[in-house]
Amino acid sequence: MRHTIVSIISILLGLVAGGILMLFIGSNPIEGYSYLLQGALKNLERIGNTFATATPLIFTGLSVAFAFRTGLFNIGASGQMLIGGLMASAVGLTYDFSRPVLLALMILVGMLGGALWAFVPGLLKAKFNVHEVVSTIMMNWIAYWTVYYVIPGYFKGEFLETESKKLSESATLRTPWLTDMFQGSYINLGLFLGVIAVIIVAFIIDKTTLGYELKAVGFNRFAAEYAGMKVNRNIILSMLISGGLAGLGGVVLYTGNASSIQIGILPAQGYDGIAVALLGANNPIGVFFAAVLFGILYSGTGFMNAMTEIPPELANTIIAIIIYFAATSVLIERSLNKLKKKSSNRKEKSGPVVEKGDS
Amino acid sequence: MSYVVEMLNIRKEFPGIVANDNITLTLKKGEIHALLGENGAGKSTLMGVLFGMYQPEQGVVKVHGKEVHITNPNVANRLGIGMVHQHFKLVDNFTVTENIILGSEPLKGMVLDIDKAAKRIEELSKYYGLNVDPHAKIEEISVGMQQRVEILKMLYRNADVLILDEPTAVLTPVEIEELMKIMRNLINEGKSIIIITHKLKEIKAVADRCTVIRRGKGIGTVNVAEASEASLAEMMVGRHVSFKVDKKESTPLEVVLKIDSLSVKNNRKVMGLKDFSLEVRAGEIVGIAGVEGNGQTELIEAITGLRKAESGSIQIDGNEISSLPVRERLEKGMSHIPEDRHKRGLVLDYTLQENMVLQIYNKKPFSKNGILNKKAMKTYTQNILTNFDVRSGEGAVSIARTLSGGNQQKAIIGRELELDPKLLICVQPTRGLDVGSIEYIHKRIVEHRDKGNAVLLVSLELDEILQLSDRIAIVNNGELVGVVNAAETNENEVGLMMAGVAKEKSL
Amino acid sequence: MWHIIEQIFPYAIVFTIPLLITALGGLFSERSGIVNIALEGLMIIGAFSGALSIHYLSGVFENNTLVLWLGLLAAVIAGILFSVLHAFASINLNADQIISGTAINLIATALTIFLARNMTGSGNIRITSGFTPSNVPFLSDIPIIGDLFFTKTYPTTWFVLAILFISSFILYKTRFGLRLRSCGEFPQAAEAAGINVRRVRYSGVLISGAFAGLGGALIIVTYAGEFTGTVSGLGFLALASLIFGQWKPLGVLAATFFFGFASTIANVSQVIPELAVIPPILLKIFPYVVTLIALVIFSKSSQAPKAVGETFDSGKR
Amino acid sequence: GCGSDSNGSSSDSSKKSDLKVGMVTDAGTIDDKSFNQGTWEGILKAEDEFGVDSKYLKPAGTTEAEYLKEMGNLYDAGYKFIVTPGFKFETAVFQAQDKYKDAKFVILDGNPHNGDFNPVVKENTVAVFFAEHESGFLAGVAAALELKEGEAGFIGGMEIPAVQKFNWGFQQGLKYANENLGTNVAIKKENVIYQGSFDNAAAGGQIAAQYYDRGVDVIFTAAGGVGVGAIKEAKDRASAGEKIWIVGVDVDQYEDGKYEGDKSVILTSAMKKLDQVSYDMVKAELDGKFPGGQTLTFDAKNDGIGLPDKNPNLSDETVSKVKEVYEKIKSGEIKVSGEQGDLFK
Ligand SMILES: Nc1ncnc2c1ncn2[C@@H]1O[C@H](COP(=O)(O)OP(=O)(O)OP(=O)(O)O)[C@@H](O)[C@H]1O
Ligand SMILES: Nc1ncnc2c1ncn2[C@@H]1O[C@H](COP(=O)(O)OP(=O)(O)OP(=O)(O)O)[C@@H](O)[C@H]1O
Ligand SMILES: [Mg+2]
Ligand SMILES: [Mg+2]
Repeated sequence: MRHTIVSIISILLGLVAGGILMLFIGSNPIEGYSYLLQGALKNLERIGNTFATATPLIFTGLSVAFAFRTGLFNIGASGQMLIGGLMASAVGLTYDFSRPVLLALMILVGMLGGALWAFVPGLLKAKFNVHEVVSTIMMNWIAYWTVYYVIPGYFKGEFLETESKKLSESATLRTPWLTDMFQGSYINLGLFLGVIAVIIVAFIIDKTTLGYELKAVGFNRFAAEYAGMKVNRNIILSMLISGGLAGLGGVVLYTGNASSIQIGILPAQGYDGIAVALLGANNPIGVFFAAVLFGILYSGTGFMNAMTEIPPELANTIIAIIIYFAATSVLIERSLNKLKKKSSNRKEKSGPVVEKGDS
Repeated sequence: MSYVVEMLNIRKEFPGIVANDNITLTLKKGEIHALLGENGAGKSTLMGVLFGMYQPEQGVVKVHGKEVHITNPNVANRLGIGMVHQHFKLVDNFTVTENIILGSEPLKGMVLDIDKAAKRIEELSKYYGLNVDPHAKIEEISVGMQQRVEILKMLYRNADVLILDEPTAVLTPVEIEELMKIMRNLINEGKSIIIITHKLKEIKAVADRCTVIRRGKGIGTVNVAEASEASLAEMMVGRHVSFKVDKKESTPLEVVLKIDSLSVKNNRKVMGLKDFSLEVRAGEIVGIAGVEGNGQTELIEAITGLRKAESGSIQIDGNEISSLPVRERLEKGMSHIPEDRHKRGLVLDYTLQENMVLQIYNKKPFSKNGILNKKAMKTYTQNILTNFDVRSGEGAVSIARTLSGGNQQKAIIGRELELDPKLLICVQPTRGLDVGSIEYIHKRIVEHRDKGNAVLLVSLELDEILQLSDRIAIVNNGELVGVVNAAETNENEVGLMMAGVAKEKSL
Repeated sequence: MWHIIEQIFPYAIVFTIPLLITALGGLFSERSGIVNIALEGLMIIGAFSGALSIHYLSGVFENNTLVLWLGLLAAVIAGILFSVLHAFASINLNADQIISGTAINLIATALTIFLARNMTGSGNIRITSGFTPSNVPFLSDIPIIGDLFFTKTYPTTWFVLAILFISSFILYKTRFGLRLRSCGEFPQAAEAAGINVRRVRYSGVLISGAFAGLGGALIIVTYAGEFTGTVSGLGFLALASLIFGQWKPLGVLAATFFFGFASTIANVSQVIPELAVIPPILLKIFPYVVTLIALVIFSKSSQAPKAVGETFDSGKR
Repeated sequence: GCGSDSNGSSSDSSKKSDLKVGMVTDAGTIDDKSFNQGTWEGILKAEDEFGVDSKYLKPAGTTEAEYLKEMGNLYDAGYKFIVTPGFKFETAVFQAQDKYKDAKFVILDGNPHNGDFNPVVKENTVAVFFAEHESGFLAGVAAALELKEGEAGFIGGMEIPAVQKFNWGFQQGLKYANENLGTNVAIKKENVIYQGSFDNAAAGGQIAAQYYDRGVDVIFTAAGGVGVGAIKEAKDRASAGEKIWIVGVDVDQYEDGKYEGDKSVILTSAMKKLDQVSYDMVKAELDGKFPGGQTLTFDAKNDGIGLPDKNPNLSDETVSKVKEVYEKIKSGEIKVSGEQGDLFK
């Protein structure tokens, strides 16, 4: 509840800051924001596209949030996405199974790919105490170059050196009924996968002994060790799960939103995942809504540009400012506390003294 | 007689608590003034005010009769006030000299003049009999030596009012003797000293006057010569205190824990525990006495599985456990009240109910098929909280971090005793607890013994060891100096052994 | 092979320098106890303001060299100003330093392009001419060393190396250095010694802003010649070099030079027949894999400042 | 702020048209001095002359979905004449031409298709190709003529069709000059590479340095930001007195190569007149002559490619000989192949 309020306030402050920027370049913020919303939600197609944009972010947001919850900072989601996407695409381009089998297999290997990529930083952290921030950055670049050479080497598209062959329609996560329902938008089965992932991750974190252990290790590895938990194994496991989620993000991006995998790009969704996780207060449900918000911002910004003179780069600036406010939410929390105190000042004055003094 | 320092009617509040409430303390030139009070009474806070770390909400501080506003430690330094903190404030990987000059560095042009500083430190050290090597690194010298560095830090700044916050808690009796000698030297050179200590004996030994505070309020100042230990204790707590633990003769049964020639490396990768052997039987409490850092941590961590043993054997009920993982050792009936409640004892960001099942969350009824049962956790926790009088804001769902230190400790002890272990390992079980809680915890530990369980106790408080243990094993420099019967020994003997002097007749 | 190394060397150095100065900036920040993952963003800010001011100033002043140095100065100032955001969040507000850094990276990327578009009408800012490399008189004639170190050098290279040595001196020999290091190791001790920890940490972060800003602009005035809204991950690489170099100036020099040399080799490997036989993927991932291996090797003796990343709470005991 | 520079100039225009022209940018920015910028400048020129309204949008990424989304945004905002630069738009335009039947589409360097490379150009779409190989050919001839003797090299960005055709044309141009015009400018296999990106300026400089060090006199760069790095290296060397050159690409890069006042390392530039095409297409639409359903090729014949009008670094003799060659290409006497054949890479 507390986090929700802080998140909402940071969003509002970010929007206000964005509005000021709009004023600064001589545009009308109200008009700008209204076109932004229209662009994201005006009709079913746009709603579908907004969800499609949000889908990979749900996964990367979950990935980063899960890592955060277990005391790890995974900034390697980009690389994990690439490898997840690569593996899924490789399966999709190579095998000719029936659609359900093929899709299930693609999802599985994509998840494994991401997990594999996160395994290395997890192992290095657990065994050698190598900081995962550095190792995941390194793994990002290794993924970048791996895809860079593997795609043209093995899955080259006809005439195209910079991307893979296109997946056949049956090897993508798009399905006709969904596409038709949302008037030809890019919404795909990934969204359902995302919702399922949110539920599963929330369940794991809150309700299972696994989540209990992983969080304990994240909060205090010494206490976890003291209580007999296998700290190293749990660190690796956390990274595997986090990487697997990012890998799924790659599957959704490259075989749902797109039908081919491009080289020479680290997917921005990996980094955006950090922002999504922060804004969602590292809570799976929060991540879902934060991802949808990002979807709205990214998706609506084009229409806003088309209708006004506001340049495209502004949406990114607003998002960045929102994150900064989320990062500095202490300021917001402090103000909230002050407000709260003012209202209940007299009552509390003598209470805790007695309680503290007794210990 | 003029006062060097006068603290008049000081009030200092922290969020939700009045740490100092109208306290007055005066320091005469050339005196040693003791400050006494329970944990959390507000002693450190009062000294923090004098040293410029906190600003009082009310009250006046005078130095040499002049009212001053000590807005930060620099101002205190300039006024000639120095402080040695309860927890040393030394940078581990700096040298003694670097630590001492930090904040008031001598320069030669733009460059630090380390040589000049080192020379001066050497001189000071000689003059006051401190015997400190200015070029040694802090991480490489003993705790006692580190304390002298802290004292040198003050002398280097020409402090003539020295504040020592619980300086003796970490020292051997021998080192304490030396410290007292040093303090007397300092007084002879015209310095004045305020010393905080919980040990009444020490107050009697060195202090001229003693100010007592209780729950943030000043109770009074007495001339030490006119007071007894008992009267000081009564002033401090507000009721009569019995210093004795009430317990029956022990009836040791079968061997529960058997340690044989155990050697363990410490953090610096050298042997911290060497060739150590010990037995603990059911129905007895065995205390480990020793100065901090003499192998206790290595011993306990090796037994509990938190640290690898280099050689030797550890058995519980005759089963070798030295290569088992932590969890399997716990399942053999061992439980452990850890030394550092924040580092190991609690997941501070977890609720109490999550903390209370830290070792058994994966057992029925707290989980089934990997799914947690929060209801079961809650009832279980509430039971512990009532039994051990753990006070918290929201009961079982309070976040552990929000509890006071004493209540955190009681919760941990409750958790471990609730497991009803065959072997209870207690490390510093009453650290940070007030006298009432200490009495209660001691009673529970003795009860646990009387139920026929084995207890291994590690404490840096010699009194606690002497009172609670049936047998006492003394360690020095990682080696077992000897084992004595508690009933047949005294503080003096154990103190000597802690300093490494072996006892001729060994048990 | 020797000929190739000789030939590559000056280019490796040019590539190393922005990385080096940025990592050095990170060193000041982290030695003061503040993790600075915002180096990437600060470099972007530096590259942007350097390019922008050179773009504007080249119309004002005749002397191109002067304009370039003014551009670097502008980058330094902009870096400092922007790093205040990080300092404020992590020092005054006790925000999570990694999150604050991430936010700054995002802001820098978005805002610079936004501003570039609005101010110059183009998201890319090209400068007409940067510094030109030249051989150091006499020294470049020394066999071997002359070819490696004194051939085709930029004035900025010597400038940054001077900063490196001055930094090293400051860190280990001066009052400020001692205080800075103490704040990164044990801020409570520094505070007890009467040091204003927050102020020292501010200095650390602002220096990192200045250096990272300079690093970003150096890219523009030496090898790139154009601001395109990104520094292609060099800021993160600088952060990795800092850890790889064990938070020590000379270690950082070695680490960044390793990256500079390895990337240059990877870049030119395509056109060098001797190297073209190695699969290019291996050459490209070489620096990153080696870093991982090196981190494993050094992990045992990690020299990380003990208090880095922790929010400073003076009441903490 | 002057944020409205994208279409601020429309007010100067005496004529006013209600055509709204939109563009979706490809990877890279609108200011890439190449593809996006060339196309956009043509639209701006049309705005100036005909008073059309114009707008560009930058997609968040380079997937079909993102391209389509921006086209939809333009369409919904009333921009029903949409220009898309680059072969990456092929599948997106394929869908858009059906989805937005009352809009017009221009795709440059590509053919709409369904992922199977079977071109389907609907009535509301024009696909435009350039004969980059002819442009590269002319640059090769010009470079050979001007140098008479020496070595040439090529640095490409990514290995995409347009870049490849520039390369192949350039090699053929050198060969033609050596065989027919008495020059001796060789190109070696190891001096023909694709760097692999369009933005690694450092690599551009380092590779150019390798080339120059082993005796290459002129480098043809078709590599975006990589080329910028190469030009920077060339300027450094030219300042130091070396006689080396760069051949620019897409647009006249003479200005980019300037050093020491008014000298430039840009020997000439192999242009493809993107601005001309986007301008022409808008004009055709206004004149009611939109060549819907057609696949157009801009080549020497219709002056869609070529060298800059002014080439200060080329002698008059070279210029006039190149002109002759140009005429021969126009007349079909010289055939330049757009295929690799036995050329390098
Ligand atoms: N920085 C702080 N912020 C909030 N409360 C504090 C702070 N420091 C101390 N307190 C509160 O003030 C009270 C007095 O603490 P203080 O440290 O002065 O006790 P003390 O007498 O030195 O205890 P001990 O014997 O354990 O050292 C404590 O109960 C604690 O709750
Ligand atoms: N910064 C703080 N804010 C709030 N309460 C604090 C703070 N620091 C200490 N306290 C409270 O002060 C009380 C006593 O503090 P103190 O640090 O002296 O504990 P302690 O257990 O005696 O420590 P030690 O064992 O090191 O002497 C505890 O109730 C603790 O929760
Ligand atoms: Mg205290
Ligand atoms: Mg205490």
